[in-house]
Amino acid sequence: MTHLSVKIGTLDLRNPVMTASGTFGFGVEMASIIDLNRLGAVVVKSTSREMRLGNPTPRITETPSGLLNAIGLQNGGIDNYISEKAPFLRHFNVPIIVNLVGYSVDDYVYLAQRITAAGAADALEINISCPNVKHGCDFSVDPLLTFELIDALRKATPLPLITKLSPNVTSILPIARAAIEAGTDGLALINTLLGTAIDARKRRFKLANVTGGLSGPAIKPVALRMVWQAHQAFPDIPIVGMGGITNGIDAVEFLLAGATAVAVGTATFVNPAASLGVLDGLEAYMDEYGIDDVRELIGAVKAIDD
Amino acid sequence: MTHLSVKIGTLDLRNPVMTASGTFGFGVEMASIIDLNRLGAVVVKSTSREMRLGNPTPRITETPSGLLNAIGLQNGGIDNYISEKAPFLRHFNVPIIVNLVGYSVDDYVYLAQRITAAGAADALEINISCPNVKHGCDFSVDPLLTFELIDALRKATPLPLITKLSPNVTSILPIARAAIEAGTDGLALINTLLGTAIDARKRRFKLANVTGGLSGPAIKPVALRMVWQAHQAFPDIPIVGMGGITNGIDAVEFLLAGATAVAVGTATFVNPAASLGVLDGLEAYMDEYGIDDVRELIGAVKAIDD
Amino acid sequence: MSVLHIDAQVVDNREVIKDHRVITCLAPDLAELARPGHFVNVLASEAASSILRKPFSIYHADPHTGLVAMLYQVKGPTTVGMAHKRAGDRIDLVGPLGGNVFEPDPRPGVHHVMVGGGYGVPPLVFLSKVLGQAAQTPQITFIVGARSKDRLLCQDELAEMGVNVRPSTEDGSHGVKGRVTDVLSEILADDVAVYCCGPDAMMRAVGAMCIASGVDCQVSLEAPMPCGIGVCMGCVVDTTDGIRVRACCEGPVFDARKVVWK
Amino acid sequence: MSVLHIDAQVVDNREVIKDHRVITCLAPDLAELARPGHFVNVLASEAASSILRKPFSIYHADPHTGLVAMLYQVKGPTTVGMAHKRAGDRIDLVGPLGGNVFEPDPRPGVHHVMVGGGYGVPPLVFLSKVLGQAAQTPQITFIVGARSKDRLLCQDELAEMGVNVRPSTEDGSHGVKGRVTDVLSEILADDVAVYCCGPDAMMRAVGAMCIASGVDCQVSLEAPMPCGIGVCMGCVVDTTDGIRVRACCEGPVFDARKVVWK
Ligand SMILES: Cc1cc2nc3c(=O)[nH]c(=O)nc-3n(C[C@H](O)[C@H](O)[C@H](O)COP(=O)(O)OP(=O)(O)OC[C@H]3O[C@@H](n4cnc5c(N)ncnc54)[C@H](O)[C@@H]3O)c2cc1C
Ligand SMILES: Cc1cc2nc3c(=O)[nH]c(=O)nc-3n(C[C@H](O)[C@H](O)[C@H](O)COP(=O)(O)OP(=O)(O)OC[C@H]3O[C@@H](n4cnc5c(N)ncnc54)[C@H](O)[C@@H]3O)c2cc1C
Ligand SMILES: Cc1cc2nc3c(=O)[nH]c(=O)nc-3n(C[C@H](O)[C@H](O)[C@H](O)COP(=O)(O)O)c2cc1C
Ligand SMILES: Cc1cc2nc3c(=O)[nH]c(=O)nc-3n(C[C@H](O)[C@H](O)[C@H](O)COP(=O)(O)O)c2cc1C
Ligand code: FES
Ligand code: FES
Repeated sequence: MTHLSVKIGTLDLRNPVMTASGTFGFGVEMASIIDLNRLGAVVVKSTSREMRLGNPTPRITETPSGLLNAIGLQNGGIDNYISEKAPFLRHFNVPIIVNLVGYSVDDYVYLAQRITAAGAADALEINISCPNVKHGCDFSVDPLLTFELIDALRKATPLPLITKLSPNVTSILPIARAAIEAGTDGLALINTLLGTAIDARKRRFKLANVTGGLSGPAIKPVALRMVWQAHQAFPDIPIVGMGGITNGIDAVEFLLAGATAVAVGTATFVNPAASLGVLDGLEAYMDEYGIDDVRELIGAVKAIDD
Repeated sequence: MTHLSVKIGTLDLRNPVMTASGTFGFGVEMASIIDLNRLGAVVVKSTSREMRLGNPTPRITETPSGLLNAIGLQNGGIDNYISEKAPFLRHFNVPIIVNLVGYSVDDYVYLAQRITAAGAADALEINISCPNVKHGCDFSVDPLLTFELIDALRKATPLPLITKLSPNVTSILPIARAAIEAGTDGLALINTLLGTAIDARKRRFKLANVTGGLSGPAIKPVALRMVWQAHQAFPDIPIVGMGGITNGIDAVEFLLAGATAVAVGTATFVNPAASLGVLDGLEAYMDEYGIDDVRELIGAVKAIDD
Repeated sequence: MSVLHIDAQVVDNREVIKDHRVITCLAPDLAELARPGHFVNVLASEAASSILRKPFSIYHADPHTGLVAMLYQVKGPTTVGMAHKRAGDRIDLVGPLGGNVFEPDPRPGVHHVMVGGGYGVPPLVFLSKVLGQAAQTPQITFIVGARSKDRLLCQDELAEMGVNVRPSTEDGSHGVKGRVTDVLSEILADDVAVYCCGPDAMMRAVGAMCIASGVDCQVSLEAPMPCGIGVCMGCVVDTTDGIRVRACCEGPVFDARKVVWK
Repeated sequence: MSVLHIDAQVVDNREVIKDHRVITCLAPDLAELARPGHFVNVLASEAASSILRKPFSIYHADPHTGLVAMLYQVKGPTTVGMAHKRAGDRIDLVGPLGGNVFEPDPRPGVHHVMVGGGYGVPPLVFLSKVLGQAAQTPQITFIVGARSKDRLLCQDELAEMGVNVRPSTEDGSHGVKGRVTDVLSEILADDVAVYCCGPDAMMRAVGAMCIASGVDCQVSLEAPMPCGIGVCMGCVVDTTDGIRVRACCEGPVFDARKVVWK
């Protein structure tokens, strides 16, 4: 029997394939399209203290092999999540990871406490890295702030914490180290690369927000590099790798680079069942190469002349 | 008559389209394929003090809409450049920009002095940003080192200096500011994004060097964003924009974002005459929209609701 | 919601007017589910650098033959890819999409007025067809606008369907010289229900005219539809309730009164 | 160097053995310039996410008809794209590429021995054809290796050309059971000149055997060819001179003695 399960802190995943925050809504629409119970975990859209309308439109545009988005964290707020989304999701037998976003340490702690008290998630993903909101990056570029935030959260909740880092930094290692020292159970990387697009004919930006976050296959090389760097530096910390994962082979690449789990984002827009396709592809790969335990793949990439 | 010429410091370009270092060799092979005299400038492969063999192979691999390279600055060294390449290039009526790379301030100063003495270039591009060589990034992530380097070069040569920045930083602005304060005449951005690629079947990295630099259309959104950021912060400093430019419309986008000139890199591999195609496309755009002077486009992008 | 991901076989693909083509494919389950106002999200090709699907209204859907057709304007990567398809090729569709489609006004004897321009015409043709299948054949007027005669879509087909076609062209080369609103203004009355799909400016003008006359008007909005299934929040439109709703799920068809135009 | 960028018209495209096809296109200028060992760089499609051109040896080039053909193995984005082309479609080529191509050994009466495997066979077929056009018909032996009979390429064509075909298959299903080197070892002699193209391991073994026997051997190396025109330094190979040279410009054909195998 193929062993697919992995652990992030105390969180058990039946397989390493989860969804990427912001690309799966709150699971409600997806539940009628795919079997949520087959996923390793469902990661929901970033949730904030108050309801947010997000950025003005247009807030999405295409780029070569990529997608620029400036959604700006539109969500119904924590009350709505706890009263409406969580009860729905709890009908399924799949771990729920809530992605939290706030303006201050207080906001995050408040959100974590609410979720914990309500039993409305099995783990928390701490989004310190959204490029599409003002001050969305203060934490993600500053190791001291990151430490302070994760430390406060660590004290506020027993839920496993996964800190989601920004790729828009000179090095992710100082931020990763700060999160680890403060007690994060895992790292999620990468969030989107900051970019923009211009309509030459109109001589205007294509996004109302001017800049947006780049996702999709275009960023896969950068994401793989960062996962590998983080895994080299911190081999014991579980990493949720993401950035352009479209099929099982992409997932294997992230595992080889050092990810313990992977998340499927933009690919879900292209193929609503992409996350399950990734899982099927991973299993097919393991079958083909006679790999019994998915954990054998983690960090197993070798140099070309090794 | 359409006005296409632009200036970078004292360097006059008959039009804003140049070649990107490392994608045009030393112009020798290209001279039999396209008319070099039509270009704004020819930027040659990075040149170092000693001959370099570069990295082992494979040193190139494909990624979605992109190219990862780990050439590692293979070049014949400064003596070879001055004795063989420059005399050939001087047969043409096109400004020559030599891209310099070294391990130390001394190396760069030495190279600049040799080039200046030999009259072997019309301007220097200072490559402080190559991701494919050990210590290739020390300068590019450190404003103080950047200042020291450009300051020394400023004193060593009267040639216009264009400092080529790395995109692999939290913010390019401190580095750009340091270069400007030290007297650079222009900025070139961006160099390649650091990435990697893994062969899932072989469970090995695809590049012998493990990591490489990502170029091509995939990185255009990031490049445009950085050009725009730099132009917003330093509206008076000419910027050579590059990253995925394939056609005239792409070039217009970079000009609108704030570039004074553009460079065509990876596209030359796909279409040997890509640089001239970009120029033709830029002219066609100006005709279509009745723009008489290319300088009207520089930084002219507007917000969507402006 | 029941969303299908279909690898359909193309059975026909032909130009109807300059740069506009109709692609017909075999997709029985989709043909069964499709209602006027529904759309499908088409993938250019797995290997294309343009990765997003693009939305196309369903133009014809016949549960008996299992055929589904879309009428598309060839302009970018997806539609160029569609134009290259030949009979026998496959086309990758997700659909039917749209949480709110055209709702025929249920009042007996109501006069249904379609107002369409460009690729806004096909979903209204589909609607007219469905309405025409009612036991009591209803009164349908179809106002089609275009720049000139050669840009008018679906003329022959509408004539055959027995609807009252009222073309308008900006250059006067056919029908009324002017805009669709010039025709609509003559028709608006209490017993009218308007269904509109076309360029934003047209829908805005038609909507405003209907609101002013107290006539119900349903508009099918165009927005980028990265996912089409409600999970990306890329397609939102502002409504007069002060909220931002998803055009793919709460639309694409909206009551004109609810729309905040940009 | 005279490099053409050609939008050629496909005139034929057919399978020859499983997963291997021959595409023929009209490219008179290229047909004029092409020599055995030259290759062309093919673009999958402008809209593809795989942006690099891929190199394919010229298999046939006829200056009289203007036709040029490549034999390709369908495996990735470019070759899948090539396989979809039909007569009348266009194919985007850059070529002829290669700064050093096969040099026929000029010694009179020399015995030319081709050793090819897989898609290494086509450039040697081209070479055999060119050699066969000499006034004095030379002696040509063509050793083709494959896993099994159904993988042997160009058999009928070579037979027709009157060359001495010596197939070898690993499973013994046709010709000698074994490898090309098993056949070559019987033939090697002072009056032999070897031209080899195929998988790395084959070229390495053939090269070593020739060097040991003091026989000249030209090998056509495979390397990624991002630009094909000498400007990217992505295709370099190490030589026994201790330098790194470009396979596209200083090759793709090298004297086996110069090659440092990895
Ligand atoms: C509900 C709804 C229904 C619709 N129904 C219809 C209909 O019935 N018929 C119809 O014709 N249209 C319809 N449309 C409109 C249609 O979806 C758009 O016109 C669609 O964008 C066309 O797709 P395209 O790829 O052909 O062109 P475009 O989307 O216009 O292509 C240009 C876009 O692709 C990007 N792009 C270009 N080249 C590349 C590249 N190489 N890599 C990456 N990106 C690239 C550009 O940046 C630009 O964003 C409908 C829209 C909606 C919302
Ligand atoms: C001098 C020379 C002559 C040759 N002659 C011949 C010949 O005559 N016949 C022949 O068959 N071959 C020949 N070859 C080999 C041929 O060039 C290669 O097999 C070539 O790589 C095939 O291209 P492909 O795109 O079909 O497949 P591949 O290049 O094998 O495709 C896989 C590659 O594409 C990448 N890739 C896959 N999907 C995507 C995507 N969606 N976006 C981006 N990247 C992607 C993968 O990462 C991988 O790098 C020759 C090679 C050389 C050097
Ligand atoms: C439309 C969209 C919305 C997103 N929203 C969020 C979000 O709310 N919170 C978050 O942490 N990441 C968000 N992301 C980032 C993704 O979770 C993921 O990190 C990124 O897209 C890279 O993965 P991908 O290439 O597979 O999409 C969003 C991405 C997209 C495309
Ligand atoms: C194969 C290759 C080699 C390169 N070599 C150099 C180099 O020697 N020096 C340098 O400053 N930049 C080098 N670059 C970076 C380019 O000059 C350019 O900054 C980058 O490729 C982005 O532009 P593009 O997307 O148009 O290629 C190289 C890029 C490629 C693809
Ligand atoms: S298109 Fe994604 S939510 Fe509507
Ligand atoms: S393929 Fe670019 S130098 Fe040879």
